[in-house]
Amino acid sequence: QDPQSGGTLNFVAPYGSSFGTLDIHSTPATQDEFPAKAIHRSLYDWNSAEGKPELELATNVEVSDDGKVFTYTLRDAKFHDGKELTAGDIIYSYQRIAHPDNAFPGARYVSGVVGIDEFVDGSADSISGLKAIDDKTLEISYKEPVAEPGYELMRVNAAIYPEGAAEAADFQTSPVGLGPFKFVENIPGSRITVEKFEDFYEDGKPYLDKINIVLLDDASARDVAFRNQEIDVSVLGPSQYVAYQADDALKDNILEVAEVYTRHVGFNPDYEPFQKKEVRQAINHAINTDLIIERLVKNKAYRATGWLPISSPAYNKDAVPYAYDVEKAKQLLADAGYEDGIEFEITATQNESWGLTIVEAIIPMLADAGIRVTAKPVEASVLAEVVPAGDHQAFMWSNVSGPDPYATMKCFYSETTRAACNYWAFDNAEFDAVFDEATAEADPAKKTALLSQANDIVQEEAPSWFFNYNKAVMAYQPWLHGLQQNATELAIQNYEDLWIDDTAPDSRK
Amino acid sequence: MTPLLELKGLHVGIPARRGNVDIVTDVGFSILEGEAFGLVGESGSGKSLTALSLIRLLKKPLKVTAGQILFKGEDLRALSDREMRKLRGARIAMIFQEPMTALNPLKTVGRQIAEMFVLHQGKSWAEAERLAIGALADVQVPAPEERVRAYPFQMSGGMRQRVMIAIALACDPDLLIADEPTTALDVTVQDEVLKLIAQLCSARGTAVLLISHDLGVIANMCQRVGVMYSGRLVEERDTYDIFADPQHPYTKGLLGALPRLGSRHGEGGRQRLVDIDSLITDKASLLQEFYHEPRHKIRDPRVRAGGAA
Amino acid sequence: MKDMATAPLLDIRDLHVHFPVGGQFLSRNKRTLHAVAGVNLSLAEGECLSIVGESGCGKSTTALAVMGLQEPTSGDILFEGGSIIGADAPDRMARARIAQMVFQDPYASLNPRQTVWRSLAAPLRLHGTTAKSEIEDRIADILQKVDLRPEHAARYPHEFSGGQRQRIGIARALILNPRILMLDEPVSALDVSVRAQIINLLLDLQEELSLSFVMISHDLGVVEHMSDRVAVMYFGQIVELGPWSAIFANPTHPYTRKLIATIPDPDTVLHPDRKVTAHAAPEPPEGYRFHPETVGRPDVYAAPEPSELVEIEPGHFIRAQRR
Amino acid sequence: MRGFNFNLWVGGILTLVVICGAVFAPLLTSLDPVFDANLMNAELPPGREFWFGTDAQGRDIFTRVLYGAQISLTVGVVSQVINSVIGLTLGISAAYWGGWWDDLVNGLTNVMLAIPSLIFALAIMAILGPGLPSLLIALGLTNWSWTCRIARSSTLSLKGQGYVQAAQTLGYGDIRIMATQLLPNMVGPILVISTLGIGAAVLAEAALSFLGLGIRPPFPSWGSMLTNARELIVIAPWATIFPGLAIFITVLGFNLLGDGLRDYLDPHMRTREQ
Amino acid sequence: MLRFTIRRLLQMIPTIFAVALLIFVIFSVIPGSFASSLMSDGRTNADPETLARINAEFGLDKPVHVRFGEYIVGLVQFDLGTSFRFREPVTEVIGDRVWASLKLSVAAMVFAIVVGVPLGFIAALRPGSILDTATMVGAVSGLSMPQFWLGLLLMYFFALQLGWLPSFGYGGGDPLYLILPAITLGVTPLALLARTTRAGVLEIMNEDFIRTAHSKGMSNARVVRWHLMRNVMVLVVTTIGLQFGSMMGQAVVIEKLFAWPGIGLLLVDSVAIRDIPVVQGTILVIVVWFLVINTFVDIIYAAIDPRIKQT
Ligand SMILES: Nc1ncnc2c1ncn2[C@@H]1O[C@H](COP(=O)(O)OP(=O)(O)OP(=O)(O)O)[C@@H](O)[C@H]1O
Ligand SMILES: Nc1ncnc2c1ncn2[C@@H]1O[C@H](COP(=O)(O)OP(=O)(O)OP(=O)(O)O)[C@@H](O)[C@H]1O
Ligand SMILES: [Mg+2]
Ligand SMILES: [Mg+2]
Repeated sequence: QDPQSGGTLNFVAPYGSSFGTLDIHSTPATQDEFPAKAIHRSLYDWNSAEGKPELELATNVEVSDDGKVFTYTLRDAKFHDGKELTAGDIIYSYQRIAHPDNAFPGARYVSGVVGIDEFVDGSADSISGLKAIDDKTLEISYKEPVAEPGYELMRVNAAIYPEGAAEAADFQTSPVGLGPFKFVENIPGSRITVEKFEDFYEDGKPYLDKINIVLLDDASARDVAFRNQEIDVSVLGPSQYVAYQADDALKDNILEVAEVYTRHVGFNPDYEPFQKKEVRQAINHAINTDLIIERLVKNKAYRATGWLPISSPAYNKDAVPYAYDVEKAKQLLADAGYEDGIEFEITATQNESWGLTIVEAIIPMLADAGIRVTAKPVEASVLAEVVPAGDHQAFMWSNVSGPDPYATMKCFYSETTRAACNYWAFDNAEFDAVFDEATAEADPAKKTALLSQANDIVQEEAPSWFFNYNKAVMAYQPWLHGLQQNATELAIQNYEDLWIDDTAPDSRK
Repeated sequence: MTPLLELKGLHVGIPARRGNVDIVTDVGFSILEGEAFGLVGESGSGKSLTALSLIRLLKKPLKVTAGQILFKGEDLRALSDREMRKLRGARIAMIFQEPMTALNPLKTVGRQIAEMFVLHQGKSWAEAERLAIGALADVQVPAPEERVRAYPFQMSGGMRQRVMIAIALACDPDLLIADEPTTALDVTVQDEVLKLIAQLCSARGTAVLLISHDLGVIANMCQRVGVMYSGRLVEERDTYDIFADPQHPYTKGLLGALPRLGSRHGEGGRQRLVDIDSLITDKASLLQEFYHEPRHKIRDPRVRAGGAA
Repeated sequence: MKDMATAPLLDIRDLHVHFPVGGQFLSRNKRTLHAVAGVNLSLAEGECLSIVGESGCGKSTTALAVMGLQEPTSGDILFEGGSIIGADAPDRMARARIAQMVFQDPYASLNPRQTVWRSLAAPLRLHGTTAKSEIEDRIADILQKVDLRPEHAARYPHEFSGGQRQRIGIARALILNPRILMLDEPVSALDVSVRAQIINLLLDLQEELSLSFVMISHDLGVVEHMSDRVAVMYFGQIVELGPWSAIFANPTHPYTRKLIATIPDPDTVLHPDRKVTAHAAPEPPEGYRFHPETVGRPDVYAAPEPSELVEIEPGHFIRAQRR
Repeated sequence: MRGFNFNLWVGGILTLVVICGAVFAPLLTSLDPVFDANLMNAELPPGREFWFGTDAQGRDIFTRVLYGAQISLTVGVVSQVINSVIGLTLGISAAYWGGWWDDLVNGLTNVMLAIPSLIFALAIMAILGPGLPSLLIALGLTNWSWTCRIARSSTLSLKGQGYVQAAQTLGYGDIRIMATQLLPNMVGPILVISTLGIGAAVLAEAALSFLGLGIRPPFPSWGSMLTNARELIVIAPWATIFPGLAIFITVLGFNLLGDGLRDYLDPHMRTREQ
Repeated sequence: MLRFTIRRLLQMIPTIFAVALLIFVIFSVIPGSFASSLMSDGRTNADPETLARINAEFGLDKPVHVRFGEYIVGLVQFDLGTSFRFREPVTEVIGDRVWASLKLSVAAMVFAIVVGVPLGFIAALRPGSILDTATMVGAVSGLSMPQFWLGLLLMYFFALQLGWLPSFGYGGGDPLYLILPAITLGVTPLALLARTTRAGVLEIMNEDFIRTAHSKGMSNARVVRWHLMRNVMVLVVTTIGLQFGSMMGQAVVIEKLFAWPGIGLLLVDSVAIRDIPVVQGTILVIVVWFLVINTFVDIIYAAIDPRIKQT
């Protein structure tokens, strides 16, 4: 079936009940990406089919031999206000992101560029590593060699604004970008509406005339709304996953993808029992992880072996997860000197996929092995504060583990601080050696192999109970086509590829 | 001469499947036109119930269980509710004890008086409110033109009771029932209000049924007195006779128990008062004994006009 | 009457009690109500002094001030010559043994959650009588004095009639053997028959225990029956004060006369000539006049105009203004 | 004559049933609400073995509802006791002593009334973190204003009563008067409002759970059971129906009991019995 | 009347300041921060430098008393600070949402009044009847249900099973979307109103002045119209005011359930992500709403009840 143009899409933004600012540079919230993805574009974009970043606003990039200088040839593209894209717009956008007055999350994407330090401390007005050779040619120089700048520059927080646009008083209320859709209206707390941008740089796209991005974070309400055909897509939780699979009318329109998140219970080595590897392994053995995934998570997840997820290029397909073996667990505990078992507290949020629901399920299992666990519920914002601070005995979280395996594994490097992302205060000489080697390695394939090896060490050391890699599941109405299997975040779609067919109800035409 | 109101064998009680529980038992008396009849008795003796049963305002579950209530020869118990309503307020009016609560706090007193004219005389509101000024003037409320717009809370107890009187007398009733109209008032105010009632009623020829437990009030106001005790009428006489020569032991006790002004003589020791309870050793026989005391004895009040103040 | 030369048992000197009224946040009509405006009274040992006057004239407030339940605005109250208010006043405990009070409403004056026994025993314990037998004796004794039976002690107030409650109230007031009893309308809430019993009881007790009474009432019949001396109060001030016989036989102040005249008296049926109003109104004393407004309503929010108590015959005072 | 007090009886019986369920939970079920979880039994419908079915964790809902009664009653009763203690202490002392203390308490009461208690509780829960002690504190600190008002107005009216004045003249100390003369005589209205308050606390627990700030799992609280099972409503409706019913019946019981007590204690309201 | 109104309005000020102080203190000791909430979904890794920068940008590194001082200075100029998340003045953020909340509250209250008051009246006129019993049992039941549970049931029934009404959201102002949330929110005040009205009618019926009215010879209907109605209204107006005033606070749960974009939803969200200026502002608005409504009720009260104005 060929794509057809026209129609309205009711897309859903499920991660909160409001959109924050429309200035996407300033917000790292996933929720804010839903409208931003329609309105804005970045230099790179994620290619879901191939699982890697690719050039978006440039037609070509030349990399210097030392891997430090990237020269981009920009494509012909127009902003919503009719302005032509130039290298100046990109430099403007990146300097805005990095500007010391702005506490923008994207600042670190350009923190490796030459001249950034002078810019940040105020001694320079511009970043010297960003150069416009001409209107359509941009040169970015890095301080160190960079394998793939796309992993960071594809982020929508690094979107390209027309030069000076953000200084306009009404930018907040009517943002301008390069994206396939123009901003139309924002009903705070309810929805944002965007409409087709006729001058979008890809021919024939976008297909849709209009998208309503509606806010709906309550799963039950979303369920009703989806069944009621009020929305065209819905992100499903485990129980709905089962219900939808069991429902003949719904089961054919479910999209699944292995996302790059690892769900786990991290152990804090400051808590004495966790200093023993045997204890950590014992916990991995004491939990019937497969059963939880099957019965509680309803198979809406993939069993985790080590840290790196299935969709990671460095994933070890042959790795075997810790087996469920209570006796072995008891044995390991005894070996570590804890014949009478241990007790500890897991700090977790209410989240049903990586929070208290799971903790509740492992409590009786661990009890069988003599491990007494209590749950300490916290709010998400508190979890994100206590974990980097190390104020816990153990924590349950879902952490990004891709798509870039190098950035991911770096978190286990002993020099990475806890406050950055080494939440386990992981410090293993063997690991460090392998990782140093990977850092120095220029050949991508070998680098990947080394990272895979490092991942195996992490698995063996068991700084966490490795639970699962998320399987993101989205239900969509039968008339919707063109959804992509985005492993970085399934709900974030390139709207320009979506289209609806004639079977759509009248309200979508 | 037919009496204005005649009660015969009135029983008030709570109807029950197995026999009624009577609270007021076999009460009978009559009131002549223009006469003031007093009802005394201790608290709970059934004075109020007797009065309320006359105008059918008893609250559930109380009911008149037997007897006749003849008003101008017509039995009120046989009237329909609608007919009774016409009579109520217009022909038989009532004033209650608590002037603080008997008036609607949210309406001007003028309005509350005017209601009577609208209800019973079919007047328009505008006209009725004008008449209300006159009614207020009749009860000697100063500056009635302004006072009609006042709310009850803006008036003293005595003023409010005057307003109640104005309401009661608005339609020139034949009978005014006043149930302890002054117990809540100060002595000096009580005196004024009582004088007002006496004066207005005698001017209009309205008969009064005055309920009180204050013998002094009854003595000053009424030509005849009925004494109630435990739901029964134990003595009913001319006022003078009852004070000069009480017959029933209860009445005697009542008079003896009262510390009366001017009853103390000399500097010497203070006498003890009569203790009724010690007189009444056997309540049942007390009631029995005087049960057949001649009642319904009607005398023309004008015959001994000098007897009362 | 007792010898007045020695210091009186109780001496109220120039008592003022003012209440702020309308004192709401940001409201402008804040005023001061002069509830008691300069009262002087003294009470002799074994005497019954009555205060009469219409509602709101400050009778209860005066009594409350004596009892220490109401802070006086100014003035002094002396017991046997020593001040019982202000800085060097005796504490609550000592004060409790000086004067006790019987309240008007027998229904509100007993704690419905306490048995009679507790109501009577608690003050005894508080004042140091701890022996159980002694407490029992005292309670039995006092109940008998007020004509109640010892077994009544186990009951709760709601199991008693109004008259019986008033007896309990009196028993409680007497349990600490106070010197003075304040009676705030002790019988006005009671039925005629019961009223007589309580009056008799009070008279008996006074003789038996040689108590001193301050009685507040607006029932002139009761006042005449019980008092040695009578004070007539009118809007915060005493307008006439004298032996009962003088007040009732020779009321001089216009307000007193009015008060007596308006009492509905059954005897007027029998003796219409005995009305006070039958006598000619007496003249004010030489050089004085009565306040022209004394029979209307003075402004209670202003301090009263200066006037003084003039002795017109021994022990008989009336309030008048100097001409 | 006193007729059948429908509210009091029905409320009393419902409350009694809930209390019995809580107290005798270990006798009524042999299972453990936390540790007897078997994921193989997850989401079984009600049947002979599991009367109310099982939840997503494979735990017996009947057992959890019974043990949940312990938690709900604890939440309701303890938080209400805290409320009553605060409200009574402040209300009685403010009215008794008056002056600046009264003004202060009044101001505080107004502030507490103006901030919706759910929002206040939400804030306290956010500070203390979810869990039973926090919940008790949050609900105990936020609902005393009505009790305080009632205590204050009762004290104001009782203060003028003869027996309170008598106690003062007999030499009783202030605290003793408050404790022996004032407090026992406002038991009626306080009991009524406390009974209603218990019901309200149970509801508030559910609302806070819904907002993500409830009790610490895995202990069964009805609110968290309801919230967690909400998404199962299509595939396992029993997991929501029974805890929901339990809340409903408990709160209904306390509300009826409160109404019944009010009717019983306040003769003015005894109109139903005509 | 004007003086009365102004005085009542001025009386609100100390309460507002006390509330401002209280919530400021509470939310300055709350764990978690806006910066930490940004990384709470684990999608980005912690970045201490950015966190520090964010905290500095919002002035969170200053001592509490300084911040409170600044807050109060802003408050008297009707400036509630700047939202962390929206990067807009809080007044604007709230302004965007407050209409939705108002709409919901008014609709719920209208529903509660239109149904509750007549029900209570009818029930009271025949006490003990089946209708009375049913109304009262219904009312207690309405008060005994978790609101979100009721909302969920309604949602499933009317939106999913019957398909009559949309299940969630604002619908850009389409009144159809208002029905379910308004009914859910209105149940509690409805039940309370029915009960108060009934109790009020029964209470007033026992008043002496009603007996006076009967003694004047009025029919029952007249007594109700001339003497009962207005006096009952005095009682009912208080309940209406209290309920209406606290409605914005109550609406939190309902707005969350129905994704109704009011300030209740904004509040819950903002607490979760620690957008403290918005939290403070929202609570303040809810409190001011409560105070204003109650002041307004007092004024109405004074208009109906002549006794009030005088004091
Ligand atoms: N609704 C009722 N049900 C049962 N008994 C009642 C009811 N109303 C009044 N009574 C009783 O009827 C008796 C007579 O009451 P009534 O009001 O007539 O007395 P009263 O003589 O007017 O007394 P008071 O002087 O106190 O007004 C009292 O004992 C009272 O308890
Ligand atoms: N606590 C108070 N606050 C304000 N005003 C008061 C207070 N107590 C008494 N008053 C006022 O003081 C005046 C005197 O009151 P008091 O109770 O002494 O009168 P009373 O002579 O005992 O009257 P009654 O015969 O009615 O008992 C009255 O106008 C009363 O309203
Ligand atoms: Mg009576
Ligand atoms: Mg008094």
